[in-house]
Amino acid sequence: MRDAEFFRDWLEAAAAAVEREADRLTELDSPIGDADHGTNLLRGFTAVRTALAGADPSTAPGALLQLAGRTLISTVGGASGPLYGTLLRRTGKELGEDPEVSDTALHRALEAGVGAVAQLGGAAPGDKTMLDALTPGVAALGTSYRAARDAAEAGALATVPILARKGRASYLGERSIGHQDPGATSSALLLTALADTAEGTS
Amino acid sequence: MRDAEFFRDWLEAAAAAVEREADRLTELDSPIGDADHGTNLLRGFTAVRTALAGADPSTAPGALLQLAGRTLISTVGGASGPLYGTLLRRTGKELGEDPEVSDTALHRALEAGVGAVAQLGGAAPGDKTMLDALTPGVAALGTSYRAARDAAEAGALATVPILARKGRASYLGERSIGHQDPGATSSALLLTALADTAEGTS
Amino acid sequence: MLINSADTVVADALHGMAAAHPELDVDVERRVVLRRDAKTGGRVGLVSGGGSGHEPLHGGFVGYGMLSAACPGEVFTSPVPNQMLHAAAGVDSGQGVLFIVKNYTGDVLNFQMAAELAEEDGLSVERVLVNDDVAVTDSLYTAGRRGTGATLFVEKIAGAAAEEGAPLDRVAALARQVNESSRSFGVALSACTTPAKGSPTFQLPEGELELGIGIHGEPGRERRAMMTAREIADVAVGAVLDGLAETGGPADGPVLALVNGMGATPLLELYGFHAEVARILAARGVPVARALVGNYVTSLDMAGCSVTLCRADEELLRLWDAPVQTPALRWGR
Amino acid sequence: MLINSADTVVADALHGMAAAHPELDVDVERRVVLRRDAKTGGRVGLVSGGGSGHEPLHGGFVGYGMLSAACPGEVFTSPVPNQMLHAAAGVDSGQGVLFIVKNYTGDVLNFQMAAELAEEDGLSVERVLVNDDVAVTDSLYTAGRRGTGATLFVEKIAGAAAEEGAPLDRVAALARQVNESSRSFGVALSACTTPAKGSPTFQLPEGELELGIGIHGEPGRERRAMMTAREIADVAVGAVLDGLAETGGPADGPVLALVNGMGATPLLELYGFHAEVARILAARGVPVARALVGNYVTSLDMAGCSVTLCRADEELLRLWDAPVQTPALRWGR
Ligand SMILES: Nc1ncnc2c1ncn2[C@@H]1O[C@H](COP(=O)(O)OP(=O)(O)O)[C@@H](O)[C@H]1O
Ligand SMILES: Nc1ncnc2c1ncn2[C@@H]1O[C@H](COP(=O)(O)OP(=O)(O)O)[C@@H](O)[C@H]1O
Ligand SMILES: [Mg+2]
Ligand SMILES: [Mg+2]
Ligand SMILES: [Mg+2]
Ligand SMILES: [Mg+2]
Repeated sequence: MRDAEFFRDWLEAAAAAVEREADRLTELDSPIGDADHGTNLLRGFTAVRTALAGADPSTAPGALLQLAGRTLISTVGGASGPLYGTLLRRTGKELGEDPEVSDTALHRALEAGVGAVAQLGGAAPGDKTMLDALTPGVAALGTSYRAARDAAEAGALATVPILARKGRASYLGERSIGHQDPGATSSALLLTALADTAEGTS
Repeated sequence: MRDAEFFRDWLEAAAAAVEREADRLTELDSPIGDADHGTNLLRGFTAVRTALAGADPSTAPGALLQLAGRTLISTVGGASGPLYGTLLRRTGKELGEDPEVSDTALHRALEAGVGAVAQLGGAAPGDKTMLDALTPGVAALGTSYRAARDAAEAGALATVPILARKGRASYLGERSIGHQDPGATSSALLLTALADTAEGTS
Repeated sequence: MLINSADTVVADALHGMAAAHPELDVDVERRVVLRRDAKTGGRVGLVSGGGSGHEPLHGGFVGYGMLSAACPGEVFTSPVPNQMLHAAAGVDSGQGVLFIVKNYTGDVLNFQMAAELAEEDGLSVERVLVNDDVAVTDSLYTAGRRGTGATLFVEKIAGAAAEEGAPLDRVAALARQVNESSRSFGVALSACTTPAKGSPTFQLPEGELELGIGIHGEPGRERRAMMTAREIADVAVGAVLDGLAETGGPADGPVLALVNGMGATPLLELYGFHAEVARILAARGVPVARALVGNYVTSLDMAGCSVTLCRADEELLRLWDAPVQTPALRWGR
Repeated sequence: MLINSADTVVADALHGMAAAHPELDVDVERRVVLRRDAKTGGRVGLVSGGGSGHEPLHGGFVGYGMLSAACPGEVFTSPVPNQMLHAAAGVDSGQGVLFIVKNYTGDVLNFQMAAELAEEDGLSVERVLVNDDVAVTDSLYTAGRRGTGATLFVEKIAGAAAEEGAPLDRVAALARQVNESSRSFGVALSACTTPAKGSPTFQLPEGELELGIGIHGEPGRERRAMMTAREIADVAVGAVLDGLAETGGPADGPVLALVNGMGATPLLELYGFHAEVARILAARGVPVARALVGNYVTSLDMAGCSVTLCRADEELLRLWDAPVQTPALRWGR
């Protein structure tokens, strides 16, 4: 079972990964975007850290994720703000108010979260978006956390040859080919943080 | 004695020199000016060529120089337009209506022309302007055309270490030191054209 | 860059707007620029916004006869829903609020969330999407045409209608009409540099240009060897007219023309470019009813320009000519 | 560059102005931009001009309440006397003509020749020199302070007086008062590129800036490592206030403030810079009566800015606020 501490650790690991990789994410967002993805997420996860620090220690996993999601929505902006915000909010809602949740419940909840992202953004895997890492990554949670991390990372890498159909990169048409999607890359960071946290504590 | 043909040849040689050296004059006008001296004179002397071609073949030396001067005034603009225009107009006026003029008369007329430039622009030799080539160059006409050319060229080179006190270069204060004045350089071209024309025909 | 730090550019600019425009209510904390009289007019409220870096869009268009409020996001990053909520609450006088949204995923999603929340708060909210950029094909395979220069036309004309007291559905319908009657095409002669990245967003060698660019520093659809102003105008106006042709409507009807600088192209060059645009339109038999030349929908320090044409009937022309008093667009009062 | 050729930039831009501004009489051949009603008003005629590349100065300031005519020279090259003569003849309605001349050797000499010729033609001509740039010491050892941002204040305020029907000597006296009450200081973050030269007029490495620059692409008095907006504002406002102190007048009187972009600096940054200027002036106890932020007296595609302050009494403020209707400055009608 995963308690609130686990979710705090995951979000902290995600924030640390974003901080470490922010410049790279912005760099990836330059040739096929508007060079702000790293700055956007850094601003958002910095605010998430503050929000979590201020949250009551008894806050349940679901509420923590919803708080993080709301914080992303109100600080990130851009496309990734509402999308990641929705991912965490919806996942949190699915988790309900239980003080501890099972890995299976988390897997189901994340599937609902990813579904909400797909619905909100209207994208599907293969469109060269964060879904290309999120969808296979969360699906592989059925196997293991490690498998989820590997699938997400593979999904991010696999965006390179794709012609973008959603987001800013789609404006470039053929010229979007050959570049890794920044959002898929950050999604892989989030699932890697989850897997690392799970492995470190299980 | 120098007839109208001589003056046409001189102005043509000057125009050819300006055409050849325009980029260099603009280049000299970059670090201590506004990067237009070559373009300015090229525009002016191209117009002078056209004006001379259209002038009655019987036009006397004095009238030719006045025509050239008026043409420079009405096509060059900037500081050099009125100054070179005045130089030629005043020199032309001094020459009067004689169909042929002596070297002495030309020397005197040019001295008056240079005086008019000094009066109009308020500059004196040593201020890092065209006068640094014109004044010694025209003075040396008392010796020979070759001496005039050498003195004008030496005068232009000698502007390098001078701190400018007139024209745009004066805005730079100490930073004007170390650069050759574009106007002094074009003045040396004009006197070189005169000397070459005189040597070629005498 | 003339900045204190990348983190503070937007707040610093809002402080400057507050100082320069006492007639506006600039809420630096909440990042909203409002008309001081937004709530007292009994008018439909017009709210727009988007990433910063496109100035004077949108904050420079707040005032009499145009926007009621603008929400500036971080540079090239759409604002967050809280900003639009605050703006909506600040301008609603019971007549409802129109959100004018440029068609970018981020702007669309954030304004959508804000609209949902505002409606939960009991406000009537309509949204209009601006998507005029013909460089992007509007298909299932893209995020759709981008919103660029037509935003100015939409904000001006909808603003004039709101000022006259038109109801929300009419203001929204006019805004949609303007958008559907407008098309744009942009060209970059250099990339731009965002404060956060600190280096050009893409590499464009001297002697080359990008055709079909957006306003966020993204590269265009195609790179070409440098062209003359005349050649560029041929491509841009041709693309815009082709795009307009697809919308139906009379091919020889009068247009509003915006020749817009991306930020670093001298006005001297923009006017020269406009001469070519006017020449081509004359040759094509398209009368230019009104022309606007200048830097209005910019992309930081990008060199380049865009052309926007809007087919304008009598009513749109009348509303275009109506008085406007904002920092960046002002006439008639 | 967005041009057809270096030779045609000025003519091309005038064609574009003619197309964009039917309310102006743009004589492309003679290179003069005139108010259509210049001769019918019975007003003093206001003529200015100078090298091109500073747009909207001067052509963008022709119209009701400001200039009667503008004479654009080649890029960074003062116009020739024929242009001013034609302008003077075109605007004189018997009340005389004021030449507003920025203090550069070329402008001074060409306007001087034109004035002499116009007077030979029987016109009354007055000249006022604008020399507000404190970066240049006004001594026998220089060509004197340059004319920069204050030109806008002089043209606006003299224009308002002329529009009201003030006689030539009064208009000229006001113009001189504005000039004497104004000082400016400029900073470059990049050099500019003239069409004829095609490469930057000087080399400014990334991470350095030039203090005390003019508006013709010339380097400044001093090169420094990059500074923050706040530090730059400290230097610029300090220099301007020191310069104003030398002119006498109350140190705490109200000022008109112009925070002017050199062409390529985004408006976002200019507003942020203005915040710093306003902060410093507040700290120094100098009330800013009116502020204008934007690209008004530019240097092609140079990045950077200048600050101009003008100590304004009640009368100058009234004339500043008077209606103006030109392509680049417009309010009150
Ligand atoms: N419709 C969409 N569905 C899912 N993900 C999207 C969509 N549009 C964009 N994204 C993701 O968002 C990322 C860009 O985020 P960011 O740079 O922060 O926002 P913006 O594009 O507004 O600048 C893209 O790399 C992509 O992965
Ligand atoms: N007051 C002056 N007296 C004499 N020559 C001058 C004066 N001012 C400038 N010059 C000359 O003019 C030259 C510059 O000419 P040009 O570049 O064509 O004009 P501008 O300075 O107006 O751009 C300078 O190099 C200098 O030799
Ligand atoms: Mg982005
Ligand atoms: Mg020069
Ligand atoms: Mg963005
Ligand atoms: Mg010049």
